[in-house]
Amino acid sequence: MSTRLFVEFTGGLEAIFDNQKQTEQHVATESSQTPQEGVSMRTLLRHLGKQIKKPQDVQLMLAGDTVRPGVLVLVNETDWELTGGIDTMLNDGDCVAFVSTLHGG
Amino acid sequence: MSTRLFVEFTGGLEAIFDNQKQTEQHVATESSQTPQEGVSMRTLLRHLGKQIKKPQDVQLMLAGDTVRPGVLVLVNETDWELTGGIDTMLNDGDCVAFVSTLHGG
Amino acid sequence: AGWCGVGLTAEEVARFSRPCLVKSFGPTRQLRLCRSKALVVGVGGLGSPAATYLTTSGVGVLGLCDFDTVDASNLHRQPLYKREDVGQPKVACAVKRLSELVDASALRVHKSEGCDSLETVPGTFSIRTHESGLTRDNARDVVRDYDVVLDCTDNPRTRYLLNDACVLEGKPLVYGASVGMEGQLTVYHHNGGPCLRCIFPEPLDADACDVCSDTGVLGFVPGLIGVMQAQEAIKVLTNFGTTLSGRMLHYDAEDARQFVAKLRGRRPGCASCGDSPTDPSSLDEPTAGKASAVTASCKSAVPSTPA
Amino acid sequence: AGWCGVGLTAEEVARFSRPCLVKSFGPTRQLRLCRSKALVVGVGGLGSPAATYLTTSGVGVLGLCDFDTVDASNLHRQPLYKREDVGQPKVACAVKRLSELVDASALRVHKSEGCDSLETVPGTFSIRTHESGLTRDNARDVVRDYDVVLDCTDNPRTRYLLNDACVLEGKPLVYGASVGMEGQLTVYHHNGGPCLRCIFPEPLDADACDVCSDTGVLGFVPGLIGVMQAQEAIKVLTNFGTTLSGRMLHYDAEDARQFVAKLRGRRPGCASCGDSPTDPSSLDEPTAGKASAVTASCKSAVPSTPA
Ligand SMILES: [Zn+2]
Ligand SMILES: [Zn+2]
Repeated sequence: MSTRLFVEFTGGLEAIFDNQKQTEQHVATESSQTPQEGVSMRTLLRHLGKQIKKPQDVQLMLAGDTVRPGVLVLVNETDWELTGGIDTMLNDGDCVAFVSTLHGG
Repeated sequence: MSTRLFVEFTGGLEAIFDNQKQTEQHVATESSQTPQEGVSMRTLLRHLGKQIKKPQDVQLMLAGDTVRPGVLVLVNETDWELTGGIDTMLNDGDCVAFVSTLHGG
Repeated sequence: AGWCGVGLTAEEVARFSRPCLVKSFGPTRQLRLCRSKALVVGVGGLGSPAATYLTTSGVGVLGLCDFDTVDASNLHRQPLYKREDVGQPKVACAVKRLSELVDASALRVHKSEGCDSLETVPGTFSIRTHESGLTRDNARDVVRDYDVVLDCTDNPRTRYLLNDACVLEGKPLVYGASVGMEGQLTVYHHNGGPCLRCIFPEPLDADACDVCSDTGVLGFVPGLIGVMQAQEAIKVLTNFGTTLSGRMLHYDAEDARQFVAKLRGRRPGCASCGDSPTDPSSLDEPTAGKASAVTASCKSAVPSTPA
Repeated sequence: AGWCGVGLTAEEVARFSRPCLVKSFGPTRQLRLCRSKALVVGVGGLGSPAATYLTTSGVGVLGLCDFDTVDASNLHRQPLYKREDVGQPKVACAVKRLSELVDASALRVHKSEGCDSLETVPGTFSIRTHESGLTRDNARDVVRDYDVVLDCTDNPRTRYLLNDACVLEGKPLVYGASVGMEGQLTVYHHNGGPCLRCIFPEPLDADACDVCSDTGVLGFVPGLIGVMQAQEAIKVLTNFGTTLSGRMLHYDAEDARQFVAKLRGRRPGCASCGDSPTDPSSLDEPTAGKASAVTASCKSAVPSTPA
């Protein structure tokens, strides 16, 4: 079983993922979860981490088992701090965006 | 039975509806339709027409049994010419927007 | 520095280093922009920022078409004009300001009522003025020499005339409009997409409207839409990104929210771009005389003919 | 004409008739705007259009804070500046241009390094200059006299310093930023909403970033965001509509698409606006000297400390 998610990268993060700004991700449900429960943001981050080809790119988006400071995570256009953070459960069709903060003027 | 729709008015059309730009409409399913079929755009237009309080305002949005020229109708952010026009069937949660064309510069 | 290799002059390299650094844009697209021609019709609330950003971004030839003079009530939304420009022709005042933004030695100003073709010359910036405004008699000639046209006008009749002229001459048209707190933007007649008449077949009769004099506009709304018109024109000229052809952007400043709607395709029965177009001489003549921005921005006009 | 009754001068009525005609804005809000004070920090790609539209829209006192001089590579996105301004201080050049937009007899220019309070005077437009730029020593003094502050700077350290000063002085902060084809906009520390440090607790170490010199920007992107910063500032000043407090707008010019995200609320543990704020003197000092726009616009910097 897998969960289908729309995952978006902005602010330069798309460079890590073959310059694709909007992607569709099929994330395998982990054994401890029933299909109805979907997948967690933690699982999605692990899934995305495996797709980063250059090891030096990992730190541009991830730090430890979460995202690095300066990257805002949105679940269905809502700050993940309001949806449960890394434990947020995602279901088929959900949208996740990784927004890198911009500073240029 | 009724269908719950999000209906938006722009470009001055909101003035006809108590200056509400975003409204929620509960439209009764007509007898000839089963609840699963939802309601048609034709039914929604009739439903909205009844809410226009001043008779002289009707022509700002409607002409005969359809919308007047210069008003673009969007069903879920898509031109209703692509979704079936006045016969488009709407279901619970659908969004309909009436966009009045602007000419100012 | 290596960008001179693609054909940019040394002055252009210094000036446009930042857009050249954007990987997906780069020096090749900047060069293409520097060698292209854009026409701004209507140099008011929309045309001020559109003409400004086209100039600073480096378009090679900029056409300015407007018959109007500067009014005190324009100043709040038309930052091309100084307080002392009130009463003067807009196009002449715009040329004065835009000339200041570029290298004086590279500047060339052309007066033109005709359709003679201008070459873009490396390292130069040409402004061509069309001070009679757009009429049924000159419309096709005015648009003929440009690669893209920006509709920055303020009344339906001129907008339909410009649409028809652009279709006949095969020019993409970047349409912008604003009233009150709201703005709209799309690209017509581009890449097989619809034209204005495909979506709205006939202009409304603005004269039948009695609420127009109640309508105003906040200055930053045409400011925003005008900058975005320059953006879409530059995308058309450089074949960059995804333009708003076949999509209409609607913006409401009151809550800073926009949506982009998917539009119908080109309509085979369209009187302008359809398979059997109507003789354009039977189409509308723009309102004669001075069109008031307020009258022209009528947004709830009663149609002259029923649907 | 009847609008003089609310307190607008005759000149203001002539100039601002169009915004006064917008029913939901009207003469009362226009008057409030004419008697309010806004500070633009950073008069570059964002600050050029922001300062321009604040001026033409009629703000009573406009503060301009920047230590930088005009560079040739600025011109493509900073239309306040003429070609001949290259090498001159930005603030002085901006004053020259903005002065042309208003009635000369109404204009007052103040040089200021301190925090003395300026009254808005009916019928006048005051510009106050802060030509030393923003430093840890002057930041609170610089922002103290204004009703709203616009962050139009180009580097993380100045942005955090400005955020902290605005929190300490109780000022709403309109944050804009742009890189490449993308822009961001929000309102911090307003109506109980979050501040910059509530969302991003610490600045990144831009120096650790090695891809910055590859990054550029297209001129219309800061153009668009800067106009929207003026819009949000005017909404804050006039208590109009729904500001972007608690929401962040992200714009991508490549496909003309934006989204507006709902942000977390004020964070009680925030070092700046939280219940037990940290001593601000321990917070960051902005990068000394001339911050390059390119270096500062680093968008994929490695954090100096792990999360
Ligand atoms: Zn057509
Ligand atoms: Zn905070």
